[in-house]
Amino acid sequence: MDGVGLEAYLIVGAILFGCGFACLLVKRNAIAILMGVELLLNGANLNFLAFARFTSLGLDGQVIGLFVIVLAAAEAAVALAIALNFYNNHLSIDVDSAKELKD
Amino acid sequence: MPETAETSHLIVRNLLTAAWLLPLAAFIAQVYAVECWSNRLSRASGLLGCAAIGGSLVLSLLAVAFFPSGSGSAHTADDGSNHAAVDAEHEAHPSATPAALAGRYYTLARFGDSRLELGWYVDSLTLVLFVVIGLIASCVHVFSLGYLDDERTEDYRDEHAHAGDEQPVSRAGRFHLFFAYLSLFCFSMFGLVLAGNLLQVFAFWELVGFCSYLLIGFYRERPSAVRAANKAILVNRVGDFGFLIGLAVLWTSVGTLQFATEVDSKGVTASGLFEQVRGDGQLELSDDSKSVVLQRHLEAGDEPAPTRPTIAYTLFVLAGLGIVAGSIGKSAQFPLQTWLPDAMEGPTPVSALVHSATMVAAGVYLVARCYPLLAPEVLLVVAYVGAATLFIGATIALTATELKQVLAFSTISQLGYMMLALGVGGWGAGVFHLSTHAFFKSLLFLSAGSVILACHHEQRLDRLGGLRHRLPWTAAAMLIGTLAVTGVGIPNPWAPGYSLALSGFHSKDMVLASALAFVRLNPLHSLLYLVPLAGAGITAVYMFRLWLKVFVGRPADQHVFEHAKESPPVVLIPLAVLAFFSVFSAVGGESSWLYRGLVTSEPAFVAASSTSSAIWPITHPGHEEIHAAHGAAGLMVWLVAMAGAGIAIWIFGYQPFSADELRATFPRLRQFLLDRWRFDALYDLAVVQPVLRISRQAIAIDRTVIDPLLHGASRLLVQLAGWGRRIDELLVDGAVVGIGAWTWRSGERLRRLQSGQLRQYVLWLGLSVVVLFGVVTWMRPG
Amino acid sequence: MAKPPIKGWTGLAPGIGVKGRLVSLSTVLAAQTLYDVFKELPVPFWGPLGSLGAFFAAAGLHAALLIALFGILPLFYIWLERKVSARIQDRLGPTRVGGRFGWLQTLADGIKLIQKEDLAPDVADRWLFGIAPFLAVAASFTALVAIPFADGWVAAQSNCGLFLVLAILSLEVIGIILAGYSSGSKWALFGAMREAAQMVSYEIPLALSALIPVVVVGSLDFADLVAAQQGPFWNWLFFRDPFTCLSFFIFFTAATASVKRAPFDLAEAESELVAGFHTEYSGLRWSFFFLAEYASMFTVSALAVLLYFGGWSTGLNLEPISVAGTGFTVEGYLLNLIGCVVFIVKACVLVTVQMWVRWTLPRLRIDQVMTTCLKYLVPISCVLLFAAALWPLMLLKVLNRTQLFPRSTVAAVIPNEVLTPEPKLNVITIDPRQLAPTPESEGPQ
Amino acid sequence: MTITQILFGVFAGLACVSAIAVVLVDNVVRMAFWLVMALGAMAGLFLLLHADFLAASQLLIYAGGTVVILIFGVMLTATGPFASLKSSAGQTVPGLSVSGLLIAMLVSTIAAVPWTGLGKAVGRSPASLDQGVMRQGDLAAAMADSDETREAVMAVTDNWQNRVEVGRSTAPLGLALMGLRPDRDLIAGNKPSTLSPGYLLPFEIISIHLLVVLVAAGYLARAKRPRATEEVHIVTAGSSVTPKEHRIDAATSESADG
Repeated sequence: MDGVGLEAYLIVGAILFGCGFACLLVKRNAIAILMGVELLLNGANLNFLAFARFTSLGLDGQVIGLFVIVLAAAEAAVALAIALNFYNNHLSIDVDSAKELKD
Repeated sequence: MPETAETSHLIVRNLLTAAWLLPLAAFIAQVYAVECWSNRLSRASGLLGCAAIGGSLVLSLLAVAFFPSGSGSAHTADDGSNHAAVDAEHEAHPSATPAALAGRYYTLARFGDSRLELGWYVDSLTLVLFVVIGLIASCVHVFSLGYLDDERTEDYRDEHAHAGDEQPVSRAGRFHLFFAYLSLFCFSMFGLVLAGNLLQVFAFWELVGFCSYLLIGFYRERPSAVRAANKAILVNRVGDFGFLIGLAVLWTSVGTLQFATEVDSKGVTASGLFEQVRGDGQLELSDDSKSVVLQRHLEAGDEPAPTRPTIAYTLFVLAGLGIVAGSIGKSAQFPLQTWLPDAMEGPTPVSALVHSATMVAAGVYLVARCYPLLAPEVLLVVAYVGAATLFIGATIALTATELKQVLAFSTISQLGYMMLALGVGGWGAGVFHLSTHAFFKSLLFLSAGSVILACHHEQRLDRLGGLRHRLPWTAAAMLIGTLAVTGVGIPNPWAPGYSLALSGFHSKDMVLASALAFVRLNPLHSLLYLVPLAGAGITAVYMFRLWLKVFVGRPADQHVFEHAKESPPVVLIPLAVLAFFSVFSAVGGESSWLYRGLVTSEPAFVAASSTSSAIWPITHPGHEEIHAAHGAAGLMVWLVAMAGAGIAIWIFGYQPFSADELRATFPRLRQFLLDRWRFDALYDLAVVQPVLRISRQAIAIDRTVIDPLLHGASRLLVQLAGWGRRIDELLVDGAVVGIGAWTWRSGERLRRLQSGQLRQYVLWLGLSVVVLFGVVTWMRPG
Repeated sequence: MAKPPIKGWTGLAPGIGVKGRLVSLSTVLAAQTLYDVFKELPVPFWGPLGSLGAFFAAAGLHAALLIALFGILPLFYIWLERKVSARIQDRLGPTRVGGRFGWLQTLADGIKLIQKEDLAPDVADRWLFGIAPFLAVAASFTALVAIPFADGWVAAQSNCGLFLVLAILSLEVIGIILAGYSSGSKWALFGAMREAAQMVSYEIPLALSALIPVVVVGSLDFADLVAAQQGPFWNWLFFRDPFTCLSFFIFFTAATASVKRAPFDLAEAESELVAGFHTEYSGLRWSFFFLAEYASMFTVSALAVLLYFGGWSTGLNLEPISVAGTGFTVEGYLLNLIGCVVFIVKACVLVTVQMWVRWTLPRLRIDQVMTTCLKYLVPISCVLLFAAALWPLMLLKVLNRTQLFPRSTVAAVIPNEVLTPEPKLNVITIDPRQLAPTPESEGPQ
Repeated sequence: MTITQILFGVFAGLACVSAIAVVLVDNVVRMAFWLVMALGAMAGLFLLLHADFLAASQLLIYAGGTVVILIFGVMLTATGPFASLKSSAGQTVPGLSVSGLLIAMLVSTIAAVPWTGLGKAVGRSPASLDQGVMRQGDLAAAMADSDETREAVMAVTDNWQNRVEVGRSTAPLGLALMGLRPDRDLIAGNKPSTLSPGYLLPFEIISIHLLVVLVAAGYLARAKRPRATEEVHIVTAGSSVTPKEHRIDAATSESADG
């Protein structure tokens, strides 16, 4: 149509998703992991919008995309609060130090 | 005087109810209040008991005053003013039920039409007994204040009871307890007399029995007292068993135990026992003479049912026999007389009140009360039982060696007279003798008590003697009692009622007259006249023997004699009162107020001579026949009694033979009598030994059969449990433990995966997704 | 070459077919965007790029115009601020450089700053330290892209322009935080944190109060907002009803705070924090922050004008400015030109008010700043929003119309169905211009 | 090569490069910077996808709000200046390889699916879509010619469905959130007897959810000091009271008390 098809957007979304996932795996800082989650959500969100644009999903895709953004904001707020609590208790933001439940 | 019948009715009821309940209140107060608030040295309990029974007496007398004299509620008061026309008066009562007031306090239970009630039944018999019981009980209470004075201590030494080391038992005094028992007994006795139905009678019957048990066993440290109490209660059970059977038969067949016909506020009538059985006076037999037709009361306008309810004649006889069996037990009649002599283990006032005057008379009272329910055959049995009893009791009394024993057998004998009188149709004679006997026998017992008190509980006849110098008042009182029981007097054969004589003469005279009249009508049963006649003589012998041995002659034991001294006034005053009544209560014989009052309660059918029987033809004398025989009978019995008295005075007063010679005269007979006709041995052999043998065998069976069986079963169970345990341990536990251990090991292995590294988990997640995707792709068809 | 027409983002990607015809004046006048004009130029002006060349040329021209504005406005404002502050302090202000009013003073300052050495502390994160001022500048510059200066004269037309501008403005804070953080200085960090907290907080009353005109007009599109205020000046939303009037003050207060102007300039409170987040900066990078600040001042003032003061409308009820779909005329262009000037003048007046406030009121404490926002502005703006929504309903009940003063003049131009709400959407007033696909970006000429 | 392709290239490239940079950079603040870049580029992609309202939302909420909060978090939890936590190679290499495998998996899947067949065939026929598109093209051509054609085209495009198609989705989006589906129910000439369900309920739920979450976040993150009950400062997404200032407040109030 425009010369840019659905696949292109999906691939970008996949790359963002993969990068977000990589953040989860690689980062030790809890806040960095949060950033990875944001990337994950954005990758998924891009897929919603791409399908909204190119398939019959239409307005529904945009509404869901909006909800995802809002929920991501809420998630970020709570997760950050948890991270701060974590920091208060451990004096560290390293998620690898969260091992109390192991033993 | 009350204006209306209903008012007097109510007043009498309330007075008697109060008289009945006063001793109960006293009992409760004595048991709880006195026990809690007073000490053992206090006389409060006794005074309270005296006050209560005195109050009861006064209330009873008031009730007599208010009772519509000589008639039921249907009659006007002018009947009471007639002193002479005894017979005519009775003929004026066509109803089978005597003049009586009845009612109920409340209903205990209701089964369909049948009801169990707490009721009351008052006729002149009730009233007389209330007065007699109240009077005697008052005297006994007062007497007891003196007699049991030594119980008011914290440390009572009982010389007759021994602990293991031959030392006298030392215990706290039981003054208050004695009076509590007495009060309870008085309450029970009043209730028994007042009861409105047979079940209530039975309840109080058992209650007096229980009181008797308590009082016989008052000295419970003494093994003999305990034995006597047990014997009394057990022997009474035999009679009570019969009584219960009788009750059951009546309840089943007649459907009520109520004495009186009852009309409630709606006008509905519930026929009582007497009306149902006797109807218009005589038993109405069915056509085949095999059953008695019951006279149910009919509602106004009701048609008589085509088939009226009946009771089989044999059942009717059985019911009567059951009631009589109860009487035999309670009144110590042949063959259950053996408990009464042993009951003398109780304190002497108890013997005076319970075991001579009142409780043992309850059997006679029951027969008298249930007279309409007794078939002629049953009455015959009663008569023979009475005859046998009076003879056995009199003969044993001849050889009895202890003061109270003599009196006990005398009581048995006199009760036999009463039964005999009832059995031969002399209803009035029986209850008349019951009343007079109550006075003089309690007088005798209290005199004996006075002697015992004076002689420090020495009551063996061969240890006493010559005490009239020491105890003149007691001796006089006892002499009056002896004269009364022997029936001494100056007879007037033409008008026997106006003889110059003591009470015993009049009543025994009546009994003998009834017996003579009966024998005249039924010559087959001549024995029923001869035996009591002989008994009268024997009575005179043993009673004078007793008096002479105690109060005349040389003192057998100088020590006892020296220490004996006249009892205090508190003991002597009751003696005086009772002596007065013993002398004067029956003045006038048939015309005396006592007799005339009593016969107003007599069932109507007794008044006329009647011949009725389904099995044996028996003719009962009416008043006329008895009256006709009165003169002859009185003269005969006077002669016999005088002869007996003379023999006794000759033998024991002038003592022509020594005691050893006397003993050697009829050794076997004497031993037979000393063994009390070997009834105890017989019972021991017939009942006690078999029971013991069966018990031993039961024990043996228990030990040899049942115990091994149980042990074997338990051992088997233990074995089985052992196997079960092994299975449990091997299979079940093994499985459970094995699963647990496997889970543990698996958990330990899986635990290594649980690194706690969140990011590692995410790594596994992603890897799993990729691997799964690869697998799915590889497996994708096409 | 017939390419499929470009749908979509209408500002930057005008969809059009190509026809090789000479460009007549009427064509130029009828064109919606610069792109339309460039595309029609006969010469292979764009060479092998074709229409793509035309696109880049048009976009470049837009950008150049905006950058010029972005550069010139701060120069003017900094001079103006000096003058205003001097007048308020009873001084003369700059008088030496550049003639009579010292109008070259700012330029001289700029030249001085360019010459200065670009310093960075040793402990600084140099990469972020270097990039942070550009972020701030980029944010505040980008916000201008969606601001219309006259009817259709907008670099990027969007139907949620207001929202877009607010969103882009909020990005500026990132640059400031990064600057403060990467400086490695506690003063800078404190300042950055304060600034971040302040900006994020004040965005709430800002957006809430900006929502009130949006609710009244029923559109986020600036064109609609201004069209609703056409006519005599009492059509301006500021005068329209009491709640929009009050909401302007909330909006302006919050806007002042969000561009960290006094009395909310806690981020660079000299008495406490030396110079706040730009303590460690010098030279050109330092001046970038001020460029961004003054550009933002203009942006929020322009927003206020667009929302409350009729945008480019003169308020004199002149011949209504030509609307899309009614034809393009020379007078229309002239009126647009006048409107552009009117718009900038209005914005400058508001900027002057900001300066006036700055030099009049003392600085608040940080807790007072937060209290003002969270305890006063937010609740007040909520209440105003609610009341503004109820106001037309109340008027409808009382006066049987939805506004205090009837819009007699504009009603002649705007088709009837606009004023009478669509039956299915009786809450929202819909402008037909929204329905038309035509209005494209039209840069300032 | 069209403008759209160029713009897509720019935005997609920026997004991907920034996302990869987020993964590779160790410093958290630089990560935040790259995240802003990635999210901003995503906003551009949203614009290209005709979702301008979402693009603005993305900028406002993500780039302007969430990232600021994240940077707050970084600063509140930093143990030293520019501190960074490095993962060991044993963690990095598997992580990156698994992520790479994931991307490869996703991309291969995307490539394997014949998306053209999907098109808009499910909902509306591609023919009608193309028709609409062609009309838009005609529109531009017709503009120069005559007013009548323009009017006709306007009438065609004056329906809500096309508004979504051409990227004016703000008002439809708002209506959908208010419970009305303009793209389905407000098509010209279409008189549906029943209305399609909108998103009013999810909208309300998500509003409540957001409120609850923010209150909870404030509760979780509040400073835990003994005297905290006296002055509860809720740190929400919009709040700017930092714990440091909390401490200052507390210290001053305590000293004032003493």
